[in-house]
Amino acid sequence: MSDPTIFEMSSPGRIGARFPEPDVPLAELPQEFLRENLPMPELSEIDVIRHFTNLSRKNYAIDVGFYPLGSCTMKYNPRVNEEMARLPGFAHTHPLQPIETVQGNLAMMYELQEWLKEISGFKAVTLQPAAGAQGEFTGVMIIRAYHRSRGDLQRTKIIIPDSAHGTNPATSAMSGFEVVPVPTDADGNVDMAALRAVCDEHVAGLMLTNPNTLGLFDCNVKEVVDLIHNCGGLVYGDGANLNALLGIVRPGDLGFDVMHYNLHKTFSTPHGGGGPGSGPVGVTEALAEFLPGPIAGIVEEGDEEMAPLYGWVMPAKSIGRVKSFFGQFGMMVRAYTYISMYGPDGMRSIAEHAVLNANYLLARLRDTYKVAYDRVCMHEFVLEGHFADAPEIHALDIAKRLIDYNIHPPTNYFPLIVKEALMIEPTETESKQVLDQFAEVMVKIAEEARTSPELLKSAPHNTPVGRLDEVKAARDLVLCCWVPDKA
Amino acid sequence: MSDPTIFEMSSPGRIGARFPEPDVPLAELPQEFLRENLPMPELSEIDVIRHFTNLSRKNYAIDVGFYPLGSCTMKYNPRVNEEMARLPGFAHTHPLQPIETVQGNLAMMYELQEWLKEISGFKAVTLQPAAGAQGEFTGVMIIRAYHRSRGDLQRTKIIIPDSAHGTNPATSAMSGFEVVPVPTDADGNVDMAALRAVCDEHVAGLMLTNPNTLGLFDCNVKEVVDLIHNCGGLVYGDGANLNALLGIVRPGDLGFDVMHYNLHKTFSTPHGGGGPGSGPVGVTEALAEFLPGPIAGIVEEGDEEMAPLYGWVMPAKSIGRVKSFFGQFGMMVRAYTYISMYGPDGMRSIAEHAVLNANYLLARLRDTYKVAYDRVCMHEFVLEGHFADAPEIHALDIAKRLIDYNIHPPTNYFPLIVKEALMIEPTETESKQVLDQFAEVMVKIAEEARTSPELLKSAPHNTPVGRLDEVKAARDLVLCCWVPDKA
Amino acid sequence: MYIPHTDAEREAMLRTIGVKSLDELFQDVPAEFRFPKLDLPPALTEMEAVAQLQELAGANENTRDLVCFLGAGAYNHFIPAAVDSLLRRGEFFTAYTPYQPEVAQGTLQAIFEYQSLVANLTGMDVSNASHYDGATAAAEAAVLAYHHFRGKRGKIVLSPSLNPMFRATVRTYMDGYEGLVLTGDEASVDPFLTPEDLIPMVDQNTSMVAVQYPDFFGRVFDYTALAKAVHEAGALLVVAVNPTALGMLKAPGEFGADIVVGEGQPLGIPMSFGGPYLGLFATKNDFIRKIAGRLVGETVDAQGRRGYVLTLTAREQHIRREKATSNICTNQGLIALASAVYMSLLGKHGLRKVAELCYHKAHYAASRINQIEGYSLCANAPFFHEFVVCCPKPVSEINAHLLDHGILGGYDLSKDYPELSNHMLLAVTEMNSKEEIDMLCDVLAEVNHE
Amino acid sequence: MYIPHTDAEREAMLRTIGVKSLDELFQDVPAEFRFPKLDLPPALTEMEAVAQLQELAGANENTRDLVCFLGAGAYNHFIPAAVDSLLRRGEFFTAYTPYQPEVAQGTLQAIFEYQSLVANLTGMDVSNASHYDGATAAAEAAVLAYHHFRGKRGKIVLSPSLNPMFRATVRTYMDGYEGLVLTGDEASVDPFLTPEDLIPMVDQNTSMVAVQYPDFFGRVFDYTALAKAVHEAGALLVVAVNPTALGMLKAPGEFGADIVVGEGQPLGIPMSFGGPYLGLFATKNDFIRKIAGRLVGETVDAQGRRGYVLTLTAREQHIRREKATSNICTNQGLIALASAVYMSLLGKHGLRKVAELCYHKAHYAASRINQIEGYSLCANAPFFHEFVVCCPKPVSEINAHLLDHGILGGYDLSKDYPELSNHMLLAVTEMNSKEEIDMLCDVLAEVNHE
Repeated sequence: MSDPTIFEMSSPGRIGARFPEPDVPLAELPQEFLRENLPMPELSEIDVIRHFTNLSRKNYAIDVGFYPLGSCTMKYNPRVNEEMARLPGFAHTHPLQPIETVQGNLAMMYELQEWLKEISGFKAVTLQPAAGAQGEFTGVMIIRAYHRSRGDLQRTKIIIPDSAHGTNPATSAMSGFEVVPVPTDADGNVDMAALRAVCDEHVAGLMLTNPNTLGLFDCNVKEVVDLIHNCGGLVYGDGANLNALLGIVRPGDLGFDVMHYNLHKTFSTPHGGGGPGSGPVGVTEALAEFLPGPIAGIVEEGDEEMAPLYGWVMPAKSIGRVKSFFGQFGMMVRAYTYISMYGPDGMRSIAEHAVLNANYLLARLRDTYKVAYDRVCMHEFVLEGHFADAPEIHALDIAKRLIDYNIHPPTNYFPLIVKEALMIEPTETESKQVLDQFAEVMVKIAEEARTSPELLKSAPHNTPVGRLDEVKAARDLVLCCWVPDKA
Repeated sequence: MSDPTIFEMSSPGRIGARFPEPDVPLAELPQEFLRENLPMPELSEIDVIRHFTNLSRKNYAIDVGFYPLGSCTMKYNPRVNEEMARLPGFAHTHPLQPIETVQGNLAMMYELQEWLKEISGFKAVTLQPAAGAQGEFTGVMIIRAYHRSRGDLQRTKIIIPDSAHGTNPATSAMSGFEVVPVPTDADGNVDMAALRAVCDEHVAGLMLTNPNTLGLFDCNVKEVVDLIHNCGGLVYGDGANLNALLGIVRPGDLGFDVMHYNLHKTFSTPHGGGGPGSGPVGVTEALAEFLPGPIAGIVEEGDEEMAPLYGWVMPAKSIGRVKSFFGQFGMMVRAYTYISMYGPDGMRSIAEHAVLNANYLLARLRDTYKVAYDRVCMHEFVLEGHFADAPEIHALDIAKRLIDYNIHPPTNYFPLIVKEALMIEPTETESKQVLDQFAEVMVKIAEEARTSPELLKSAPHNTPVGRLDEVKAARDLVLCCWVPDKA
Repeated sequence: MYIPHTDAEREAMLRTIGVKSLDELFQDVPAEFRFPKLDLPPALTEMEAVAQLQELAGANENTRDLVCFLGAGAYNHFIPAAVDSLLRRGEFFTAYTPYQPEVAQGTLQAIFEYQSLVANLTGMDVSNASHYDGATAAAEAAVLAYHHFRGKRGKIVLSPSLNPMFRATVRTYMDGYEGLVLTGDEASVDPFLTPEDLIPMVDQNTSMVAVQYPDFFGRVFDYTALAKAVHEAGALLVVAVNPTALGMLKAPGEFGADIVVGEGQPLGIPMSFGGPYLGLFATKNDFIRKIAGRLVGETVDAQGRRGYVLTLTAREQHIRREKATSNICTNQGLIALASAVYMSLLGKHGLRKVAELCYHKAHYAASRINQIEGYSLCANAPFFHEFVVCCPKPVSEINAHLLDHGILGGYDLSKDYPELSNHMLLAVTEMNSKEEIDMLCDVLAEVNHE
Repeated sequence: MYIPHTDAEREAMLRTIGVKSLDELFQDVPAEFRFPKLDLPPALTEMEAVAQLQELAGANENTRDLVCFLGAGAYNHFIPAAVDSLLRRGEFFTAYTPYQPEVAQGTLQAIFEYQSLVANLTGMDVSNASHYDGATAAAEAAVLAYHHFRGKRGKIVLSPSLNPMFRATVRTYMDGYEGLVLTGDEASVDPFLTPEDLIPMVDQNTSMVAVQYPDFFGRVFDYTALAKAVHEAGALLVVAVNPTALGMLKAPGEFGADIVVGEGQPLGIPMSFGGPYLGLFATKNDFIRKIAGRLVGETVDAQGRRGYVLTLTAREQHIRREKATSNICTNQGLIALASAVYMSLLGKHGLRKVAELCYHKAHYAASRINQIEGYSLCANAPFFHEFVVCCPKPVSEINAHLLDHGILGGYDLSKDYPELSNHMLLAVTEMNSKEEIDMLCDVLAEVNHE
């Protein structure tokens, strides 16, 4: 059943939140600047609460059930993190307050930077980027600034394996680079021969997702990094899959030069139905001076008696700002809380159990679904969502049928290099019981694909709406509610 | 679909919330007192969050839609009240703290007492009772104590009209009184002749619900009160229906001697799926010394420079405690916030719109459903849920069919004096749009009762479970989860 | 203000009703009392109300800022954030009592699980859906016992080491029952008596004996002998528990309790200046049909799907009316839910752990205080997380000094037991660090030397 | 720790996989770097973490305790409790981007409504689903303008009274586009120039002109003449708005804006030390297919039921890859929801009311400050709720003094405009009482006399 929109619910003259009358003498209003019409809804508080409560009930979420969306790391979002971000001391500080009045914020950011450095082996971190994609952009701009600062202006190409995330080519392009793809070999690693063939003095860098979007750790990673370094390029690590590496290996140790973190994946800040994310960037010593800023730093060293004074530091050759202020501060509080509750052994345990869960599911599903690259996987793996003996069934049908079993579909049709891809990432916070149930449902659906394919084709069956007409949506564009005032 | 219980979900060895190791030297444990078995569930935080989130999604609530449950005053529960009750200054105070450290709490309680007195015309108020039923008990015990204090020991009867709430007779009985019922006259008022007939020197008091459970204001209220007073009895007012009287008339002005308030009805503290309620009691001057205590009072008067010092006062001839500490403090914060946002005119507006809404619905449904006592009603009214030309349909079927339209059923089969009663209380926070929708559905259901009665008999259709076997529940009593450990 | 009506809507509605004004709807109300002018402060907007409430709350000193060693019936425990996060779900807190089970399975299953958790924690067969608090649960136990013997047993024995507020509430509740004697806690009785000292008070006229575990002074006793004596007299043993202690201590069911009551506040409920709290109430199977308050039972629908309903409602006041033995209807639903979430989160491991932390920290504190000149422990039994200290000065004086150091001192026992002047009841929980305990000791020592 | 595995479960899973230990799963990782020892502090339990975070938060002075007159891009507004109460619903905050519309209609309809609210507030045809913040929205506008002219117009004019952080972010974003010139805000330009002063900079090579409304100094201008000039040159006018001001001021759509961007933080988002905030982005219909970021559109399912989907996804990076003009995927979903709830709650009436309260209070403050010896207003245009004061001393000195009185003073404009030493930018909102404003004036007067 469709809920009316807030505009359809609006009743002229209805008043929701009220405000006090002015306690100051009234000033004359600037008549020539006043708007005549403010076509906004008129609702009471109960209207608003009911409306959005009922909308929320149409959503699937981690809190509702299993959400094995590949590459999205839909792990449990701890409730204490939410409380901490709402502490008045954090939530009600203005970003331009004098540093003396926000030492708690600065100390937290400074420590988080230190921790992110330690976790991934980098020498400097900026917390400013707003999301993973902006972290990528930041990283690529840093690569650009690095070459430029050396007068090395011929480097116009960025190499991107076809197993990388889709943002990588977009990022390189918007940063003014030409994108050079390289294929994946039969084992799911970067095709070394192809890579060698494109390595030359025009290479600014390589963007490597490792583990890649097949969920595989590239066995040649050191060789790949060396190749790029040897031709004068830098290696960018896509940190979206960092969850698999915590305490297992540090990208900085492997020779990566720059990497973004997704606090909203690896460090469990909630995805919020599409953000806010948070995409800090870590770099080597050589790249530190290019980071966007300001960055939290120690501006007066402390001693035994006095805590250090934290303040803002601007890197010498910074690429500039990538957004206002210092980043998604509220997300940093959550990530800080999260990391502090895991500690060093906990970090490793996260990756171990994320990988354990993925391999366990892979083992349970291997006989039922074709596995594109069948080897020990990391935190996720990719199945092929089709069956020779049920040709009309596609990955999409399997995905939609999962909804009938109250399970969120895996990422589908990505990565593009696998036919009818179903990309499954269980994360470490799911229990064996949940995985077992998922495996059983997946096996059952494979059976249904043969015995009652119409069940899959017409799925989902119990949702507020069925499969939606996306063509119509794009053709008869309706991007705003019908507004009574305007009609 | 049935959700597993927390015991069924339990996995031996799984750990949810963790606690630090002791930072003190360990003491020897008292071996002889230690339990061997602690058969409690073993779950992770995600298990718990998902489980209770999914359970909540099986509930109807004010936040989800219209909840016209007669006599329950299911009005909107403002969100700011929830925030205020959670302010650390309130939520984290210990009830036995020295009064100097809790002046905010005491001032709030003192003011709330004053406001409740003003709203209903009483001279003293205790906030201690935990819920309406306990308020009733308190009130009746005060009546008892009053007569006893005068040596008037012959008063063993409490008169209760048959239009009263069901708790009234139970309360009188548990307080050691004999219950004398009086009937309702043809207009829905107390039958005066019958009342006169039972008024004698054995009457301790009368318990009057006004407006009564038919939603009618008793036209003879003054006469009723005078009759009882004249025979030496006291009049107890059931405050459950106070919402209709706010700013309209004060029970104290009408001569009531004692009354309880339901903060969780009239003053919008949330019902919580069955509590906590809060049932303060107001009394006349003559009864003030019998109130349970302690009560918030001024122990040192203030002046222009100094705020008064608030503290605890124990009424001289108190009936004693009815519970630990001072009452449902968190509910008081909510009610205080609520009253402060309405003010004197707002109070009247609440009652006016509650009564407007009820009469509007009555007007819209009068032609479709039989109205037991058809006159201007107060905040609620009672329909008869049956049709001569659809004899198999009962009030229950209409109630269950409403669920299919995403509306909560009215109270049904109460009051007992109306056949197939459907008792409808819309409250003032519902808009005309919501009422119109309800009226249309009610008319439609009346039509369905004739055209497709099976739709009503088999309702509800889209709930997690259908009508449940209550006989089995009472016969094969299962009051606890199956516990693996114990099995 | 949360009234949605616009002027136009109000007019239209009045027209439908057939009246000209709102005033016309109130003709039945005696004219001389109609529309009183209320002397209330003018209405505030949300913004102003928030400011005012923040000011009131800010006028308190709270236990996030103070170091708290105060217990005596309300305890400062850690509450995981997940508890409140679930309570904030509108489907839980804005629902009514689950009278329509098809749209209330959430509340019903949660209460069913609460009942199971309480039954398991206490070692009893069955729990109800909650009472208002520990004191009223104790009172309802007395009512049950009274009716169990059809009013023929006229004596109730209350241990003096049962929480004084519980005893006061029992007295109020039982005041309507003519001829009933409540005894055992007279001023002449030694407050520190042992369970065995109660045995001589039990006779064939006794309906119940009520004790506390750990008792009001924090002491832990084995009630086996008392239970045997009570049962031999045909009476019921009622045990008021601290649920935190049951994380490590034997369940009352193991030593023969017939009814277990208790204050559930330690199970994840904020202290909130004394309420809302939670009345635990669990019994043996024998008493199921005599329990007051709601019960949720498991059953099935026509398709055989498992579901939950309020059951045995024939006991309740809205059906039995004047035959009912209790008038309770609204109970502590949301608070019971909070405790169910808390117990589920902590589980077998966490409940034990918290109990042990309380135990170790309290014992560390007690042993250190016992070494301070002028102070000594004065109840010689094993204790859990509360203990009585004999002080060199009146407790109020010591507490004033502690408060100057940001410490909320213990409970002044002379308020309830006049003979126990200079006796302080201290509570220590997992929230108290060693540093805080050491600070308490330092200040106590200092007070003595002033 | 939120890992649920028990030892037994882990063993069983390893057996199913066919390996003996967890370590065996990591054979592909170069051995010399495998399992580094991480130098992180030991794990805390929730109770300890809460204590630590409370200590950090407590080390800040926050705007609940301080009186705040600081704005300059982040504003202290009242947020009704209903906003956060809805954000706390797990179905909203623990959901992913709505890629599976059948189980994401909640998020999708909410974003659709957000788009509608923003379009109506700004007077534009269409809004996207949000950008990261105002600054990045401004940068995305520059990217759009660049591509709109297929890179053939090499000049972007940025008003010096456009928020300096917005300008800085635009510069970073456009750095990859060779040969592009960003001009208008050079140090040589008068920061207080009027819109008309920008007209001579606009030519046929200009892709866009970006101004702010009210501008960074709080001034309100009519941009009609500028819009006309910009459009005559074939360029686009980009207007960065403060959404609070649009509660009373003419919508940019009315005076010819092609793209409206803005910082949405004032719409019910806590200041939270600068983030997460909300990038408003709305355009005329002409640019729909060039907008970066997500768009939600209305459609139907096979049964004709109305529903919502992400639409025009062919523009997005995961499909266009290197052909995409933006790489944005995650945006500010939950914050956009917060603003939608805020705008719905306040509605037509409340949005206007808040705007007027800000206006009146700011004007009262300005007129009072203007009367204080040594202080004067120094930008002569009408203003909304921010204004520039010329001070008798360096702003940092005055602010230190204000802070001693619990007042968070205005923004020191010399940080961005070296020529504006002793210039303070003050913001006044509905949160500031007359009493607070009077106190500010008293302290300002006092500073001058020291």
